[in-house]
Amino acid sequence: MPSLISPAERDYILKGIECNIRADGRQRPDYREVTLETGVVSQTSGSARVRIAGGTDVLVSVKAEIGPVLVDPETGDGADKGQIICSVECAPSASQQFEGRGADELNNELTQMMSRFLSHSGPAASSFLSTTSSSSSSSTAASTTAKTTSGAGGINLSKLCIIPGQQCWILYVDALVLDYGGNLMDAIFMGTRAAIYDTRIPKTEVQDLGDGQFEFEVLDDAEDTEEVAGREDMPLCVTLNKIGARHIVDASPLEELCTEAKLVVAVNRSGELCGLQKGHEGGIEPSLLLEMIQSGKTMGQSLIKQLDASIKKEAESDLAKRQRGEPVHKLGFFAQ
Amino acid sequence: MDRKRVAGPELSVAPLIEYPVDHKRWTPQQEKRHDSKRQPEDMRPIYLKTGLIGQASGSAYIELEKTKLACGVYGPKPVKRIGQTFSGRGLLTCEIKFATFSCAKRRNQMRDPQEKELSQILTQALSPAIRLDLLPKSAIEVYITVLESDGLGSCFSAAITAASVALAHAGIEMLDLVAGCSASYIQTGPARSISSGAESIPPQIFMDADLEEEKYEQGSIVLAYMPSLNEVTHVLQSGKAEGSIISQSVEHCVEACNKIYAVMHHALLESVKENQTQL
Amino acid sequence: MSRVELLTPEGLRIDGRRPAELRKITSTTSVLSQADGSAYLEHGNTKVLAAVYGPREARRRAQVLHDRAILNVEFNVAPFSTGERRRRTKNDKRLLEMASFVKQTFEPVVITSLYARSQIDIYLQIIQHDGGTLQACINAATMALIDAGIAMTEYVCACTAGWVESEAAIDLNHIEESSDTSEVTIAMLPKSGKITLMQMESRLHVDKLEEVFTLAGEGCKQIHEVIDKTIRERAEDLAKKMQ
Amino acid sequence: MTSVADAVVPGQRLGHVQEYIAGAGTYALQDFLYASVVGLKQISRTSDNELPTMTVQRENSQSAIPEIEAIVTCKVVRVNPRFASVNIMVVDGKPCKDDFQGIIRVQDVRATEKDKVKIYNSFRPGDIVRAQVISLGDARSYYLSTAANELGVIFGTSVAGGSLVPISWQEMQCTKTKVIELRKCAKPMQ
Repeated sequence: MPSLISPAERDYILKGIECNIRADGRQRPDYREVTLETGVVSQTSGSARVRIAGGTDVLVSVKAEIGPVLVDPETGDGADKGQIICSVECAPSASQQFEGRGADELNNELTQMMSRFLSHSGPAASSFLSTTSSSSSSSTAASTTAKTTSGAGGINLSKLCIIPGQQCWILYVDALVLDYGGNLMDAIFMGTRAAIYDTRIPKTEVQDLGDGQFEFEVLDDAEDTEEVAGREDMPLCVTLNKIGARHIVDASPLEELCTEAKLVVAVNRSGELCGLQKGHEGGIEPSLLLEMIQSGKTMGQSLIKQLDASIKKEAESDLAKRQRGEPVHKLGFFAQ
Repeated sequence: MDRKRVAGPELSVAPLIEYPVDHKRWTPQQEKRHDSKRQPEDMRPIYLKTGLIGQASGSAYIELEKTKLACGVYGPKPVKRIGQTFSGRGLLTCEIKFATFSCAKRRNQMRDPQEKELSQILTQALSPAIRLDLLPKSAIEVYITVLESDGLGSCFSAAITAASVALAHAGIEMLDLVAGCSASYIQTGPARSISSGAESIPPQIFMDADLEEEKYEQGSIVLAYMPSLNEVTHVLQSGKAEGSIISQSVEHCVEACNKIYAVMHHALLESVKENQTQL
Repeated sequence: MSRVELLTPEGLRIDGRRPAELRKITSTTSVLSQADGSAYLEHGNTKVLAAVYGPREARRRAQVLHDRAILNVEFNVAPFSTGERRRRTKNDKRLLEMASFVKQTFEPVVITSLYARSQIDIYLQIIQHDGGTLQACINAATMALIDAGIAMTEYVCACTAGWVESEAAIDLNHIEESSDTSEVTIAMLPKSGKITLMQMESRLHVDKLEEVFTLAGEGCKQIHEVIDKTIRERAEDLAKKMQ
Repeated sequence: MTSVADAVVPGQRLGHVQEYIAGAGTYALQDFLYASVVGLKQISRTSDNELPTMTVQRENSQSAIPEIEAIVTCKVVRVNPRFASVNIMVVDGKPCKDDFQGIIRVQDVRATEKDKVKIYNSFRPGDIVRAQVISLGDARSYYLSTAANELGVIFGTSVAGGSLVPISWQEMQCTKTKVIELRKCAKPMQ
């Protein structure tokens, strides 16, 4: 990913966007071609891989594991809720910038943004619910995981609870950026939504041992699994980059270098805004800000429809293949 | 008998935190706030003073009733890390640190990921306002220590305001001051459930929510705004909310920032008057 | 855990392979847009992605050698790659050790004297772990270096072999690896037969070593053919595109 | 004493671009003049036909950073045949909080016979030198020059420890032992 841009190149991009033509021929509100595939990593409860034509390549995996319930000592809520713990990691192979510790800051920013949009416990979370670095991380390499309990991000967390107050399902959402081609956040969110759609959680049977003690047993036959409840109204995010007086969508690395201000708008199926975050070091007029929020919302909703359609299509074609007994061959890295 | 180690008692019980008897948990009602003196749309009174830290080039201290934080600005100074390539623009680095005693739960000494991210956001919120192009090859460092936090959103917006006043006090050339303000949406009436379509009150916007109100919030927004240039330098919204509420809260925050601008203006004039009397 | 029967009386292993049979290898090159050279390799369920940057300016001026390039290898394991999720930090001792193995393997093979005062970076990303990660990484690194057009005296092919119950077996998967069988990883230059790396962390009787060793050697040759075929195909189709 | 009334704050609108010219401490943006520092507003009328310039006299001065053509006072830290590296302590009379790194290349020591300059006969570690910034240089240090007459060593300590007094543009005498040492001296300012 280039880190410097010459003034001539910047001016070329700026003028292009003014008259609504971008370097690769797209208009301002056009997305690049996105390829998506679910179930690429077999040892996970659900996984998906998103590739944007410009080179961005993200692998998202969801693993459901059983863990203790996180209870808020004061209000006591959270006892009947599962958890989502998300973390983003940029592989050093993704770009020259991520050598050594270069990727730490970006990892942290993406992780925090992801956990804020997937739940409402963002910066306004009261202190005890704030993000805590997981215990295993050594102090220097701050491992960037963010605990979230309340599921304003759409996922119904109380369904994830096994024994209220004791055990629950913890969904570890890990995004791995394999290649950097601009517009990471959108790719990560598309991958997360597809991976959560692909996730199958084994059913659990809870036996009451009579003296208030409960015991549960996980049925591990592959067919008898449930899907994640409330997965349809998970948010999807659209990154709008303000260049000059206009704003564009799905910016390539070069366009990202000429961006004065970027606005990440997370919106869910019913049009509610689940998150808003500005980036880069420029200002936006309030009027333009509201206009960008509006266009981000509409674009996000149409993106969700197209994404759901392609996920359903792929699920149906997999099902048809399984019925015909053919092995479901995942293209993975061999898709050209 | 093991004389070296003093064994603790076999049975130990967690300390009971006795809440005062009349401690009635605040539940959100229409038009009524945690501290009843305030209306939903007005802010907590702000006490702002410059010149707190002698060593720093510029400093400021801000207090919003229970939220207290101090800010020190050092610079412009040569860029320490030689690894940096030659940069024609100044480098702004901000660092927010919650004191270990500042929140209900003790925060550890090391900076946790949330503080790292808040520092990144603060850098993005302040840099549009500073004339970094006049300071080639040099760096400005902003350090904020939160002494007491009463609501993370209000704490962060106070940090933006205090940092921008400290920068002005340090004599660094700026395009404009940056005022920060936060708001939360709290569902006071019965929630509008889409299925039953029962008519109800949409979530209400509480400006500058404190810790107690934040526990019931459905979403929150933090806005950093340059009042005289009419430009938003940062917006951070989380939690679910209708588009209409978002635009309504953006307008509310912009008005609140203009009010805060007056307080910042007064604080800086105060420091000018002080210097006059000393000369 | 109950004694898992690694070798059935008819001589078949858990995943149905014969002892001297490799897992299915599928591979492709130039998968990443930013890297100078990249390759993706699958040994059965073990999936590895390798990226090569370089030769480029060294990050730390102090390490620069005036007469040749320095090799820098970085290992990165995806948190979801193993059975239960585990986040490994950057300086996890096991990963650093594996990285130094790969570095020692390629130092004599890459003609570093051609690229004086520069640095060649090899980044290995393990996407799924089902035994034999070191061998998959070395093979993937070879393909990535070739894809990056870096001069090498020969291919480097690696293969694991071990003693499973009563027979020497090749290309052990995770279950065989973790059930205290002895296991040797060999990196070999197929044409000249030279060995650049031999790594073993368990006990093996001396006279069994000879048999395991020759079996691993054949494994390397077979792997060499598969990799060579992929690289020639990619080269031809690149040449076709250029016409 | 100017009244506090016209003390201004960054971002405060001062006037129309057509009425004033933006002086120090102010900037012009879309036909308005804004203050960029905290300080007192002053309108100075240069010559009658032009517009008056608006400046803001800043309250506490921002610690200085070296600019091109600035006269700096610095201390020699290291000397090698190609350049002398110095710590810049004062810029245009204003002290800077932390010392900036600077170097005086051998070809910038003096204006005449540039190629015959012996650096050890011009500067010694510990000398205080007045120089001029000629370029922002590279990431590490600024490039300085002592070519002009009034630039060069203004204070030095001799081998014997006494302070040195300039007796010609390239000789300085130790006050204690009267030994003459070679330096590129600055012409004493009248």
